[in-house]
Amino acid sequence: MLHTVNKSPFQHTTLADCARFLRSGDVVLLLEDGVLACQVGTLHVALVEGILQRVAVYALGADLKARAITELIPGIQVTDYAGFVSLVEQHKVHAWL
Amino acid sequence: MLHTVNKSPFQHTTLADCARFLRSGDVVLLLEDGVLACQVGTLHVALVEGILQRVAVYALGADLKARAITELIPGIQVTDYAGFVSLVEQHKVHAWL
Amino acid sequence: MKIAVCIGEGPYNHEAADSAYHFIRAALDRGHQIQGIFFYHDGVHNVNALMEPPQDERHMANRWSALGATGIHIVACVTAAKRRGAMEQVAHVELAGLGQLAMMTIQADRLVCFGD
Amino acid sequence: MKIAVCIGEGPYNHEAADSAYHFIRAALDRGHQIQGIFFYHDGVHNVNALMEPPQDERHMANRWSALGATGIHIVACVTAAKRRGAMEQVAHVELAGLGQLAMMTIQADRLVCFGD
Amino acid sequence: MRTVLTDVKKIMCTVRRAPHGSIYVQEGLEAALIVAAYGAEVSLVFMDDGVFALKRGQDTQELGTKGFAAAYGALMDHDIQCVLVDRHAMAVRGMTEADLLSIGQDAETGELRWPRVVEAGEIAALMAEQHSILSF
Amino acid sequence: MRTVLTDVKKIMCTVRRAPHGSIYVQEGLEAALIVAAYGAEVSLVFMDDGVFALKRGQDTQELGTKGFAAAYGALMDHDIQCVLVDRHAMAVRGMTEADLLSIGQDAETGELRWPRVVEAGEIAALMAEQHSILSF
Repeated sequence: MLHTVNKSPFQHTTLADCARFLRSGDVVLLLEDGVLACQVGTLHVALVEGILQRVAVYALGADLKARAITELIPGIQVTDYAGFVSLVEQHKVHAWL
Repeated sequence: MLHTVNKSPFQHTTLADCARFLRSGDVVLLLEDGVLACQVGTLHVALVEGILQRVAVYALGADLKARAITELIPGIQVTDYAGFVSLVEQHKVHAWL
Repeated sequence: MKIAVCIGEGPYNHEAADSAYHFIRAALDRGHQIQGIFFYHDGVHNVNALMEPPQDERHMANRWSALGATGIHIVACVTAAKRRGAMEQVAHVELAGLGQLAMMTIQADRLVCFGD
Repeated sequence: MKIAVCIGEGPYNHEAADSAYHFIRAALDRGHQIQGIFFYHDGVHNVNALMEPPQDERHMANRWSALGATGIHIVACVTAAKRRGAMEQVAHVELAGLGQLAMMTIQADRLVCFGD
Repeated sequence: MRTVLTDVKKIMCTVRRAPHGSIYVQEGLEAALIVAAYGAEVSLVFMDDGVFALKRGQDTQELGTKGFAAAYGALMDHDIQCVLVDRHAMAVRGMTEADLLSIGQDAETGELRWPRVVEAGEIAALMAEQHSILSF
Repeated sequence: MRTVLTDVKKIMCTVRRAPHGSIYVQEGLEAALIVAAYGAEVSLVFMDDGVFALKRGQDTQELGTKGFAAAYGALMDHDIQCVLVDRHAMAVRGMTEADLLSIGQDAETGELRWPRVVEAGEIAALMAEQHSILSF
């Protein structure tokens, strides 16, 4: 399952909510304001690191650039819209809107 | 200052964010999904009780009824739109949208 | 007291416009003057003349128009409305610039914002 | 692969419609078939023919119309659109019922939802 | 309205937003009913603030809005049997099973039907079996 | 455009949303500039996810959106001197003062101007002095 998360973890619980439903082999894609979770040194690093220990985490590069998020928590993989499509080829999708 | 909060505390940090800016004599009005914070026995009772120790907290009755929130944390005052207007007469307003 | 109201979300999708409407009605009932109502962001959809909600639902645009008919100054932000295609307003609503929001805010005793 | 896309938020106000557009373009570039694009909730504002964004900004409705011109089936939910007054669609976009969302979802290999 | 398909697709609809503050729950239920009418096997899952949509006694009369109680009444007519609610989400929101509203009556026995309270793991496992998932 | 008023009103604009995911920051800045042009004494306060709007190096080219950098350039022209950012909000988001972008140049000295990082208490005290507050 591909889980898409598009909300900031600082004002929404979406990423934490999603984390409760992850299974082995699942993938999380952070996009839009969801990429704010990638930043190092924040309040929610432990949440993100916990997710990284269980599943692969991707973030959309275009959204990272728009928000000037350049120092990413190690292990997060930056991708583009083509990479997003590739993830959709491999997985069914649940959008955590 | 009258602080209006219209977001659920379970998926948004709005109420907690607002709490950092409260001053003596301020008032919090919970409306729309914000009234979900009134429910007893939830994860965020301590947050609400902490706010109640510092300022007066009101909740809109119409929004409580729509959401079937009937068991309220003690100290929260139920009001109506006329009461909302009355609070606006007494205070400047900041909406925590 | 002179009260200005700014509404930043569209009708039906969010409750914000309903809350604003009930608040304004209550303020009028208590004898206050509504300095103006300004629709910004997706709020501009509130006064769209083309909406046709189901017959058993409230008609948001007609509500605003009826308030406007009583002489309350109701403005939708022209820039926000153009961007979003909300270009046909119900009667008694003006399409104008952000200067109207500035004037309302400065002239009113209170500003109350509603939104998502 | 056949991919259906559901978009639940309006243009400009939220990034969701931009994300969906970029995703669809990338899917086409990779040789996939877009089974259909369905606009629901405030998403119906995306294909509003009346929008006039500033000249130096992207024109969301024209983007969707251009995709529709290539033969992609694009539908705005008629019930959601009536409620919100989004009743004038750009070319190559159909106004239809939720059955279209059901059909797209059932017939596609994948459904991807975008929204707020 | 029901179309018979040889290959019945499993479609899940997840409801994560609070009711009444926005229209997503109402329009989401409308969509779920139609998807079922087109022959999909629909499961309806209430998670996070979506669980409030299943709270008994909601009364929107004072708000002047219509609410969506009618949609629940139509679930059984559309053969939507699988209505799940996340146990953890209810617990942190101070909701118990006694707070849940009924989602209609069994067409044959007339018995009241209720949402089934389940763990996150069961929902995640069911997600993995779906053809597609709609988010509301 | 500037209107001289005998009684200058203090108007605060608070920015609490993240940039780019929604248009609130951009349209909020546009509104703040106009309110200042009408002669109000405008303060602009970045709180919560709003602090990301002040991060240096934002580049929306790949998104294909215009961004709002131009609005910052106009702040000084509109005499918006008071641009505050909440220290706690920055800290929990991994932002330091070195991450902040400049909000223009002083018209006389040509020196770069920066947002002022302050505690919640100072913002709350300033809120209490305002004629009105616009939320974006």
